[in-house]
Amino acid sequence: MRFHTPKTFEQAAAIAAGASGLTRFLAGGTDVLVQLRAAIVTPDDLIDLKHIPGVKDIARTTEGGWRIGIAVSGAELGRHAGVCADWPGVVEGMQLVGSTQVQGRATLVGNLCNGSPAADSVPGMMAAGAMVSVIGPQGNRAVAVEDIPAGPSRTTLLPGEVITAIILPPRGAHGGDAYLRFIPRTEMDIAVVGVAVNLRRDGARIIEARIALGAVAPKILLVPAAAQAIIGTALDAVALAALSAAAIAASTPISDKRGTATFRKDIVGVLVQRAARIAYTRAEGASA
Amino acid sequence: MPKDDLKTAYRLVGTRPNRPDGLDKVTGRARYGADISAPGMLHAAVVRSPHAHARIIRIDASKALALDGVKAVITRADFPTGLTGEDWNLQENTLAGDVALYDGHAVAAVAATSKLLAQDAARLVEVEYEVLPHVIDVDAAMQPDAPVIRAGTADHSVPEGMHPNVVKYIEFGHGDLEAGFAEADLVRAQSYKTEATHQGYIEPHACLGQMGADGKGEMWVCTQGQWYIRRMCSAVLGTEASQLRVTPSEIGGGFGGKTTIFMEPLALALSRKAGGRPVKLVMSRAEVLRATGPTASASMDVKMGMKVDGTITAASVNFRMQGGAFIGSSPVGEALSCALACYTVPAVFHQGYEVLANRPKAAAYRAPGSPMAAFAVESLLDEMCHELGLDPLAVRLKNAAREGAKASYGPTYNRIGLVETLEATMAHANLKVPLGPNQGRGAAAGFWFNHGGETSVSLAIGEDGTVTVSVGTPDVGGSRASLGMMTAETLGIAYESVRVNIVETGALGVNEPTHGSRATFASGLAAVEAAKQAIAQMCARAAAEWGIDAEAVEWLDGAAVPAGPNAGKFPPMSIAEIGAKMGSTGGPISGHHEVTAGGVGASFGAHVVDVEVDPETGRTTVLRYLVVQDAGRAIHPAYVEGQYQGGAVQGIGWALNEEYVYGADGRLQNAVFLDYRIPVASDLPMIDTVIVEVPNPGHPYGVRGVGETGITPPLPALANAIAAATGVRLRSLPMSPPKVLAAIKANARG
Amino acid sequence: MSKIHVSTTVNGDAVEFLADPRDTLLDCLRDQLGLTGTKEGCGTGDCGACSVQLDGVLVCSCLVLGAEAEGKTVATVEGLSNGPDLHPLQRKFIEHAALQCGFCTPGILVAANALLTQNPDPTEVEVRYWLAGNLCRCTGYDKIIRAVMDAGAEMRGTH
Amino acid sequence: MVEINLWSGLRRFAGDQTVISVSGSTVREILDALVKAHPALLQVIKAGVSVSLNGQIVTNMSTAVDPLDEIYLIQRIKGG
Repeated sequence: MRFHTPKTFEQAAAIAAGASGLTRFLAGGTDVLVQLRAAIVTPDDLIDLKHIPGVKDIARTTEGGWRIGIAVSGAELGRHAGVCADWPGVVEGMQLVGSTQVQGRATLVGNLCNGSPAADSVPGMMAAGAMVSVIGPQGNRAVAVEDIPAGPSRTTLLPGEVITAIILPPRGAHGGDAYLRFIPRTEMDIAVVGVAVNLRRDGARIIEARIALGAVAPKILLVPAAAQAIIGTALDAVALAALSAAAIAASTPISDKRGTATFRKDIVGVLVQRAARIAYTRAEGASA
Repeated sequence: MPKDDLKTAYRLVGTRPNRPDGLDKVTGRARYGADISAPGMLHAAVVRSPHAHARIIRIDASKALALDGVKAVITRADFPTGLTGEDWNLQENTLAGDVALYDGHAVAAVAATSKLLAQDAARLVEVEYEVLPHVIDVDAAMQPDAPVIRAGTADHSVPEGMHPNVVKYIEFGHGDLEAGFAEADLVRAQSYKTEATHQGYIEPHACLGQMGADGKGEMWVCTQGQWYIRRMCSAVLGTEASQLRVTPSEIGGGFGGKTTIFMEPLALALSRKAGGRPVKLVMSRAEVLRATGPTASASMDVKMGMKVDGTITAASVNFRMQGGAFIGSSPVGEALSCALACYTVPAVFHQGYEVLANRPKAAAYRAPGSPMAAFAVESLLDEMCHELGLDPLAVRLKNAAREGAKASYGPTYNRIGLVETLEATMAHANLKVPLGPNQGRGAAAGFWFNHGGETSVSLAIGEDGTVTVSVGTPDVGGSRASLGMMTAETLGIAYESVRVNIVETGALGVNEPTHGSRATFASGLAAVEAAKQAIAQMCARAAAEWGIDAEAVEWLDGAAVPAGPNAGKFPPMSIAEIGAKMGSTGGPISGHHEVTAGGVGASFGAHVVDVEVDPETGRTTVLRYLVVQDAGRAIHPAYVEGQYQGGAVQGIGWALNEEYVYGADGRLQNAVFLDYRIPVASDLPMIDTVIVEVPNPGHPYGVRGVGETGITPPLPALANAIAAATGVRLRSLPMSPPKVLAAIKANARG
Repeated sequence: MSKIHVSTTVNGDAVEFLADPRDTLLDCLRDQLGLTGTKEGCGTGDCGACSVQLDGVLVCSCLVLGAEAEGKTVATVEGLSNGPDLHPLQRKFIEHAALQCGFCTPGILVAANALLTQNPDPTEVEVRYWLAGNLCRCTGYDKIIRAVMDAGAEMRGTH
Repeated sequence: MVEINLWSGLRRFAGDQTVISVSGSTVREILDALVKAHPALLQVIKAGVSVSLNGQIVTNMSTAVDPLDEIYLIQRIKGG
């Protein structure tokens, strides 16, 4: 295994593009090292991205959103008042990844690129409409977060491509988001089900919504039908029931060591209502 | 109030001094199994079967041996043949012979100059398998069509006509069962299941072994019992026990799982093959979960008869347990013996079967067998109390076993403290806390025998009157403190003047491990006797110097003094004075005590838990938890509380989320702490404790073992609390959210 | 495979070692530097026994490559006391009997120290969640939580 | 004579009895007498049993027994 510490994303992409064997990028390393230790994935080239200037930065975009560096840890994200105020659902998703120790290292991009259908930070990003900036042999491109996962442990990124930042859109007025997951313990588990809801209100009425579900399909799903179930409503009982039904209908979970398919469907129907209520309340409080 | 005639006013016993090994353990200096290295050391890695059951056709290590730095590869061919009984089981479990019997079963081992190289080399060892049909579930393993794991394993006890996987049958009881059930106003029968769980000690098994061609060897190892390691390794390797010197490291938890061997002979065999270079072998967490000794899984039937006043008239139990692919590894006998031990029941009948399955060889786990039995019996008892409208704790008290009563397993009880324990439980403030919606309270009682066992302790007076105590029971949770306190109490000296050392196998006679809750009990009893021997010698030295009879000298507050006015008038001769001149008064002064300790006192406990269950997700939150248990006498109450709290939380884990999850392929699915879910700090409230003291007349300070009983009541207490909170009764562990939610939904459908 | 030369600072001392690219910081601390106070319980970041601070950030050293420590500062349990003077957490752990086997103790002390540094007056719930990644199998956590709370109180000077 | 109480699963090795009267003054002697009377019990004793004497497990085979003592053979117990 070769260990690289490029100083620019261009160098990183070039190393990756030129590599003949297995390549992994190292940001937080909390997944890469586990796989390395267990000999599940032993890369030929490991490319540490943390020496690239700016990867730890969080900055306002000109549009009023946030540009989050690829090495920003969960703990650092959680300490950033601006992002926490705008996108609490994104932050709470990220902060549920692992322990305090893991929070010191784990990153949004790493969680996304690990390709887990149960990744806690990804539903929140999808629901928020986050984009990633990608650099690669074919140049730069911007990709929606929902277009990155390709299935368990797989992404749509091309060989030699590397994500350079996550872009959260402007929060805008009267919006709120929330992420909830179900685990058997209070901490330290992988989500059995994860649900993110992002919505915007006009008075009591929901006028926009994006809903993403984790761990109920081979990849994390954006579910427009669930969003449609609450758009135009005041999140009354009928809307919540429709929301629950839409989320359950969109779910095609498996039974595994973490839960049965039946249980996951039950839980997604419960959590999506709870998350929607939180997002709805947050949107009421959000003025700007 | 004192419950017996034993002295109750002590200077040290019952206080809470700092433990002597505390400084080493908070500074990182304490050395555990993997913390030591030796010059010329090699590192080992183990090749393990990925199949639950497979014939080993061929092992080709040529690619591994071709790597630069690989020094030895061993297979079963490197071990002696002809072993029988448990020795054969141990050898077979250390390294598979013709057939790999479970996922993770070791088939070969490699020694190399670095850890990474050894791991790389292990991956290059090619093993060709013929996969055989496997069976995991205990009930399935008894079915006529179940694959036969090893024909001819069954012992004399198994009746004709049973499946060859049934290897032991046990039956006992007393009284007229049918008459007892006929006399009852309510008779209920139910079936229960528990999944295998792991002790979950945080320190993986680790050892550093060295052995030459002459069969002389040394081993540094994390273990509960260095003599067990010595005997078992020697048996497996065909060497002589006394030629192997085993030094116990500090131990990072054991709970019964480190009372036996798993990979230790591999380090010695690799060393022998590599020309005597020391070999370090450290398990990964996945290896610990796949290939050490989890507990048995159980399938159990219970039938009980009760009168409307709560009197239990009769009870019968039928348990099936698998403890892996080896006979004698399940605790079915213990489970049966504990099942009804809390109660005096005129008619009882117990039946049990041990069954082989393609799982790792079960080891002891804290009160082996008792938690499963308690889950079944205490659940049914609770259910029947509610059906009859009775207070479950009052019913337990009404039927409680007490001194002079016939135990469910046969003999008559001596002084025991279940009644006092239940009374203290019923009086506790936790029981008066009002509960809210979706909340429920559950109680249960539990029992463990405790154990004495082979014990050898040596004590020596130092030149300055300080004292060294050498014991053979590794300190898993503060026993250096309790042993030092009892020694100092007996000698009348300061606690700080005693140093307790856990010593290697060459330094004492044979000791059983720290198991069966015996370290403070048995090593303590022996340390007190050794101290008394030393006191007798010191009195004799003083008598000689004073020119009076030794009988005319007594020991008081750390000094020899004349016994009464007729003995003569001499100032007290302190232990320091005696020690300072012992070279010129007859030589070194020491005391020894060697015994297979009897006088064991059983420990009973009762737990009460309050839970809240989320009716939409099935998740259980523990709100409040109370442990009440008879300690006999708490030498160091803080470490007694620690045993109660730790046992309770292991039981909570077992009850709610811990389980071995196997795939259809027979492979363990959750061999990582991420998915083998032991309780984390945020899952729990404080664990309230009450130490009941009904002194054990069989111990000089009244000690009963306290380590094990605490894991038995949580399983049924949680089930009873969940039933109270939800109205649904879970009869299968763990009571994980999917199971609880499914039960709630099924109940709602009616 | 060629090794990587790493210069770093551990508990205030400048140190150098050669790391295989696959070696974790935990491996390097224990095997190269002889700092065996940091323990390995799982190797997957699930138990916290290997907790250290890396440039002041609490991490699992099993999830950090040795090579990543280049130019950084590492603080382990061995650096917690000031010479013979124990850190209040260390003293409170002994006084409260907050350890039984002691294997998880170094990681918990390091993690608790990181907590009290950033939050000198944590609630019980905050302590429990902060330490959720530090598994202890002996104590049931009760005495650990009390010891951390008590150490915090002493460090705040409230008793 | 001393009465030894067997567990009922041993009945078929002991002439359909669970209480056997034997003579002897130590644990060793009464176990020897038991096996002499019912040779099929040898395999059981060899496989390992615990002897309860007046409610206490005894391991010293030379322990004295008295006709009034309560003696039970019970399952061997191991701890964790």
